[in-house]
Amino acid sequence: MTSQSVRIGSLVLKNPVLTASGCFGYGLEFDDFFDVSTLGGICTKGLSLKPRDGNAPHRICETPAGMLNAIGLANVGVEAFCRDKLPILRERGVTVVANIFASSVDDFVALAERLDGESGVHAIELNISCPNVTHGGIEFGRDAKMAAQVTAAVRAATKMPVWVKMSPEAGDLVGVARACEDAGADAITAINTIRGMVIDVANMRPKLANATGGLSGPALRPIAVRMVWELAGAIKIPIVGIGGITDTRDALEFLLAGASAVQVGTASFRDPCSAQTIMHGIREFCEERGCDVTELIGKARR
Amino acid sequence: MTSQSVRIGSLVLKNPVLTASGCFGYGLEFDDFFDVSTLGGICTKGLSLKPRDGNAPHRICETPAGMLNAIGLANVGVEAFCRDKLPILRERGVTVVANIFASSVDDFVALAERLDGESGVHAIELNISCPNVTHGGIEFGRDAKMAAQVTAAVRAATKMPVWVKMSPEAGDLVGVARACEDAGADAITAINTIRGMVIDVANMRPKLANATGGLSGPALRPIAVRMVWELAGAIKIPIVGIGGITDTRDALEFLLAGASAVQVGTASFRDPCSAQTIMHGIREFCEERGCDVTELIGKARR
Amino acid sequence: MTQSQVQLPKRQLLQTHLLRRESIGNSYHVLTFDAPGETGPLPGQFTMIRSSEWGQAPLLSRPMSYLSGGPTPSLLVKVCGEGSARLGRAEAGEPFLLLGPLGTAWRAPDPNRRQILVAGGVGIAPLLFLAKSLAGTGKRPLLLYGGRTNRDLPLSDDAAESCQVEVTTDDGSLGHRGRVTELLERTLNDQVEVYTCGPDRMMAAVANLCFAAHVPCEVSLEAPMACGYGVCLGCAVPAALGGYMYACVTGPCIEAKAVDWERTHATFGKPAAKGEPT
Amino acid sequence: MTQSQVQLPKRQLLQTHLLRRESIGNSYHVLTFDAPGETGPLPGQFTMIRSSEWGQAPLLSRPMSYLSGGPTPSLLVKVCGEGSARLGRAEAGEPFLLLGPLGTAWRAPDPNRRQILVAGGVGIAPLLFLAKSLAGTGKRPLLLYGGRTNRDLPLSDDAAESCQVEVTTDDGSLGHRGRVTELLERTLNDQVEVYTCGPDRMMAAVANLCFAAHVPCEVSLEAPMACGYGVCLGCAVPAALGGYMYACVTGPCIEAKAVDWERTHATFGKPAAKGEPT
Ligand SMILES: Cc1cc2nc3c(=O)[nH]c(=O)nc-3n(C[C@H](O)[C@H](O)[C@H](O)COP(=O)(O)OP(=O)(O)OC[C@H]3O[C@@H](n4cnc5c(N)ncnc54)[C@H](O)[C@@H]3O)c2cc1C
Ligand SMILES: Cc1cc2nc3c(=O)[nH]c(=O)nc-3n(C[C@H](O)[C@H](O)[C@H](O)COP(=O)(O)OP(=O)(O)OC[C@H]3O[C@@H](n4cnc5c(N)ncnc54)[C@H](O)[C@@H]3O)c2cc1C
Ligand SMILES: Cc1cc2nc3c(=O)[nH]c(=O)nc-3n(C[C@H](O)[C@H](O)[C@H](O)COP(=O)(O)O)c2cc1C
Ligand SMILES: Cc1cc2nc3c(=O)[nH]c(=O)nc-3n(C[C@H](O)[C@H](O)[C@H](O)COP(=O)(O)O)c2cc1C
Ligand code: FES
Ligand code: FES
Repeated sequence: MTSQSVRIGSLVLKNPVLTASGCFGYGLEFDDFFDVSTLGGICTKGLSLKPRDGNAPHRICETPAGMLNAIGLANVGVEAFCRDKLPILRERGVTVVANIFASSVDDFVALAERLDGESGVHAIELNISCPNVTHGGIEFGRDAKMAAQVTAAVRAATKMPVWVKMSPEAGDLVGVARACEDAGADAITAINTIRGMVIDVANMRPKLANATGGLSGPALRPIAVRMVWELAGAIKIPIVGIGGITDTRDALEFLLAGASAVQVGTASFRDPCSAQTIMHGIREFCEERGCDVTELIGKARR
Repeated sequence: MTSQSVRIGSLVLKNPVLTASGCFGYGLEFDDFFDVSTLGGICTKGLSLKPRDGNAPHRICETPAGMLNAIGLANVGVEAFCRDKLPILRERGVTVVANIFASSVDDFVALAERLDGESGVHAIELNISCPNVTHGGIEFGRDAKMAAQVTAAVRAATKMPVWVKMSPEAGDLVGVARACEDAGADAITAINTIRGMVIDVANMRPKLANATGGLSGPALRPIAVRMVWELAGAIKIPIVGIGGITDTRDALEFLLAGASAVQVGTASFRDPCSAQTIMHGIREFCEERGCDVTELIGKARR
Repeated sequence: MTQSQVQLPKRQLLQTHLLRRESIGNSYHVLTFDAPGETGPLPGQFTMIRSSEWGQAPLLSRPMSYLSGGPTPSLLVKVCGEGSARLGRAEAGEPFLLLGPLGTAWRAPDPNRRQILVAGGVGIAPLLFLAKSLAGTGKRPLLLYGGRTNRDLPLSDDAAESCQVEVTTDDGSLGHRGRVTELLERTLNDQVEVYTCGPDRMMAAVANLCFAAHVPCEVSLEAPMACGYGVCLGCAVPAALGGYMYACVTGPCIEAKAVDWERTHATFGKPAAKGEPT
Repeated sequence: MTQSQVQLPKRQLLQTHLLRRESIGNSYHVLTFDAPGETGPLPGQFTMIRSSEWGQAPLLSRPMSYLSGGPTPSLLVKVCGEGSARLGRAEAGEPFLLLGPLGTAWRAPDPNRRQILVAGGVGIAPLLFLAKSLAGTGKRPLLLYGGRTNRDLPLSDDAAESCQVEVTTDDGSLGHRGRVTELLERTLNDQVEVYTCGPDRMMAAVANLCFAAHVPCEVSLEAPMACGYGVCLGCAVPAALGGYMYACVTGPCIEAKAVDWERTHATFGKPAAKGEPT
């Protein structure tokens, strides 16, 4: 018997596989497919204080082995989430990481305080790296000082574990992560998307109404693995790896590079059961080797 | 008849298609395939003062729609280039952009001075963005001040046009490019590779001996197009676009985004004639529309 | 009867293989799959389809309306890009993944009205499925079918079995020369209802005629889709009530009135935003 | 005769299609292509192959030694990853791009010696090509052919036509149980010369035996390749004289002495560098 549970700060996950924010809705769209409570956890679509409509279409387009999205953080808002979605998730025993987004430190704090009272939320993930909004996205995540400020403020506002999601566009990724660690973050999620653009050559305009969108999917994976590898050599708090994971082998790359858990994003689009399949795959890999999953973490570094 | 010639500072190119540094050798390996003097130009493998052996193998590995390389700037050195390669290129009438690399400002200057006397070199491209060497690579390209310092020093040392090749890992790409523009650069080449990593899950080690390598190929293209788009909105000197171009449509994306010329890199590996095919393709596109190629530059922005 | 009252079949990711592919001209193909014991799709629903052999590029599945359901469901594919080109050269036996049935079905036809189906090109697929399901009820809808040329009217012969067919082409190479809306205008009255699928601008024009004539009109939305089941929020379509609805879950089949056609044109048709990312 | 004296055929990117694919067991396939009027490859040369249908992933062509040349050249493919798996399911008619012939050919055999060919698994391909070209000269080389099991010895029957074949397997399921080098040791004398292709460690062991016995030894290098024609500098192999040589242009066929086998193991065999990028 191998143990699959991993510890992210004070939070113990059943297994190291979560689903990524923005790629799994609110976890309630999967009833036809599988029982999401078996996963290590789910990250909600990014929640804001008020509901948001999101950007004008076209919002997505495909790229070689990847896709761009400029959803613009469309979401039901934290109130509707707590009222309509969370009770069902709680009842089902789903491990929920609330991904939150705001354009000011005060609003981040308000979101954290709002969620702090809610049982059923197991951790808060700060999206300080969204490339698709005018204010409060990527600028927090690019700058070590601002990232630390948001982290410290949220840290003070909640008893829950706080994960901070890195922007790969930070010039000094390690510096930003260290600043967040020092400011009290419990874990670092790496990475969010990198901004890209596709131009429709026939009509000579960008394909997305927003012009640019965040690149996700396998195209991004080597960059994400490298960043996790760098972070694992620089910080002590756990890393949650993410970026282009589509199968068990991909997920293992992140664990071996030093991530304590992984998130599956874009892959869920083409196969809603991706995360579950990967969860089983990692267990089998461990069983074949007679090891616990924690023994894999960072093993490529040793 | 459409005109295909484009102007990059004081240099007029026959057409907007060049081959990228490190992906076309010294331009002498293509005799079996096509006449490289028909191209807008070729960028040499990065030249250093002394010959370099490069990194230990494995140096390359494939990724989804891309590849990593950690060649480590293996090259014959500037002397052997001038002695053995350049005379042949000159005789054939090839437009040569000498890509140079050094680990100090002084060495960059020495390289520029060495090449300044050589007829047959039409421009110098400063590689201040190589991710695969310990000193003098990416650190110049990440920092606006250092980038400007190198540019100004080389500018003062040569009469030739100076192109500066951007690192996509610069946190403030536009800042770096502006600094280079102010320091006298004639053009900005964008972009070099982004560092990535692949882990061999079976033996639990990075696939490359150098651990990380630069990501190139179509996977990178949306990021490169976005960066060219951003630069085109921020600087006045011409931009040479590069990153994941495999066919005519891809090249047109860069021109429409604001590049005055493009470079074809990784695509040459699987088809040595890629650049030539793209050159013909762009001409046809212009002929169908009855326009000169210069009319396409930045058209998606207007 | 509103959409929410229809019990939709359970969605699943079906691992199957191609039974056969029939080409129609150069650009159209009917693909038939093996799906024994599956809950069949309803007319108007779609599937997200990928070949297991595609690897990582093309990355995403492609949305395709069902042309027929049952144990051997079929799709009508128009070749227009990388994914559809691969579908158009797939051979029998190739392994495929079909996520479906997805989205809303066509609103159940009103037994007291005659159904007018307005199709543009490959938009014929979900309408033909609807027509065939009507055949059992003894109904024979009118199909107004438009294309650019006579080569853009796949399955028009097939359609004649279940529908009264009238065809238009832009170049007059088959049927009436002109727009499908010109035919529609003459047939609208309070005894009919309209179902339409085709290019956005065609559907908008159809919807406008129906609004003016107070005729119920149902459209099938099209938008780029990454997931097809409501989680990526990529397939936004401007809603008449403000904000956006999602073509894959609120649609694809929906009352024309629910769509904000002006904003749809504004966003889909107009040159995209310029300048820096917003 | 040194390599530089051999006039190598002109390289080109051949657009062709698969004529047929024959499976050998589960993991090996012989692929035959149509190449009328081509300058044929010499034994030991290789091609960079891709299907035109691969799109952007797999991105690069795969290096494969020619198993035979002429107007219908063939390759022996072992399925081990994404690219070779696609080759292993390609159907006749599929369009392919073959860049070749690339690299150095085997050194011309010495008429005064007997040729011993030492093959490991799929390494048989360039050796069998060599053996067949020898057949015309009335020579019948000795082939020592090793594999893990009897399923890892493709074309061993075929080889018997042009060679005297002795087989070894790690598990004894066919021929001698043990290593191919055990057979080789007994046959080395000053009347023979050795050509070898297989896993690096096998070739190194073969080379060592030959050095000790002062027998000429020619190896076929393997390295990951992006271009195959000398411009990417990806295929570096440590050279005996220091620095690196490039498997695609200095090789693949080269004197064993030119290779620094110690550094080859040090870099290829050892766990990759740790810590931060250097
Ligand atoms: C609900 C629905 C039903 C559809 N039914 C059919 C059908 O029955 N038959 C048919 O031939 N086509 C149908 N389409 C359109 C079909 O999905 C696109 O033609 C197809 O995705 C194009 O893919 P491609 O790889 O060939 O083109 P590419 O341009 O290479 O595709 C690139 C990306 O853009 C997306 N895309 C491109 N065009 C469209 C489009 N028009 N609509 C949505 N996404 C697009 C693709 O899915 C892909 O992610 C339907 C679309 C929707 C939304
Ligand atoms: C000169 C030469 C001749 C060869 N001849 C043959 C032959 O006749 N028959 C045969 O079956 N194989 C041969 N190989 C090995 C063959 O190239 C690899 O098995 C093949 O590239 C694997 O590709 P893949 O996509 O299946 O594997 P993947 O692991 O998915 O490939 C990923 C990447 O790694 C590269 N790669 C993986 N394994 C190797 C390897 N062993 N050598 C070089 N590159 C590798 C691939 O080219 C690709 O770029 C030869 C290699 C070389 C260098
Ligand atoms: C359609 C879409 C929407 C996303 N929305 C969010 C979001 O709301 N909050 C967030 O932190 N990340 C969001 N992301 C980023 C993902 O969580 C993830 O970091 C990124 O997609 C890389 O992982 P992947 O390649 O596995 O998708 C979104 C990604 C996609 C593709
Ligand atoms: C194998 C390899 C070697 C390279 N060597 C150099 C180099 O010496 N100097 C340089 O400026 N860029 C070098 N590059 C970067 C390319 O010139 C180019 O910027 C990058 O590959 C992106 O373009 P592509 O996707 O078209 O390949 C190299 C790239 C590759 C793949
Ligand atoms: S396609 Fe993903 S929400 Fe509609
Ligand atoms: S494979 Fe490119 S130099 Fe050898």
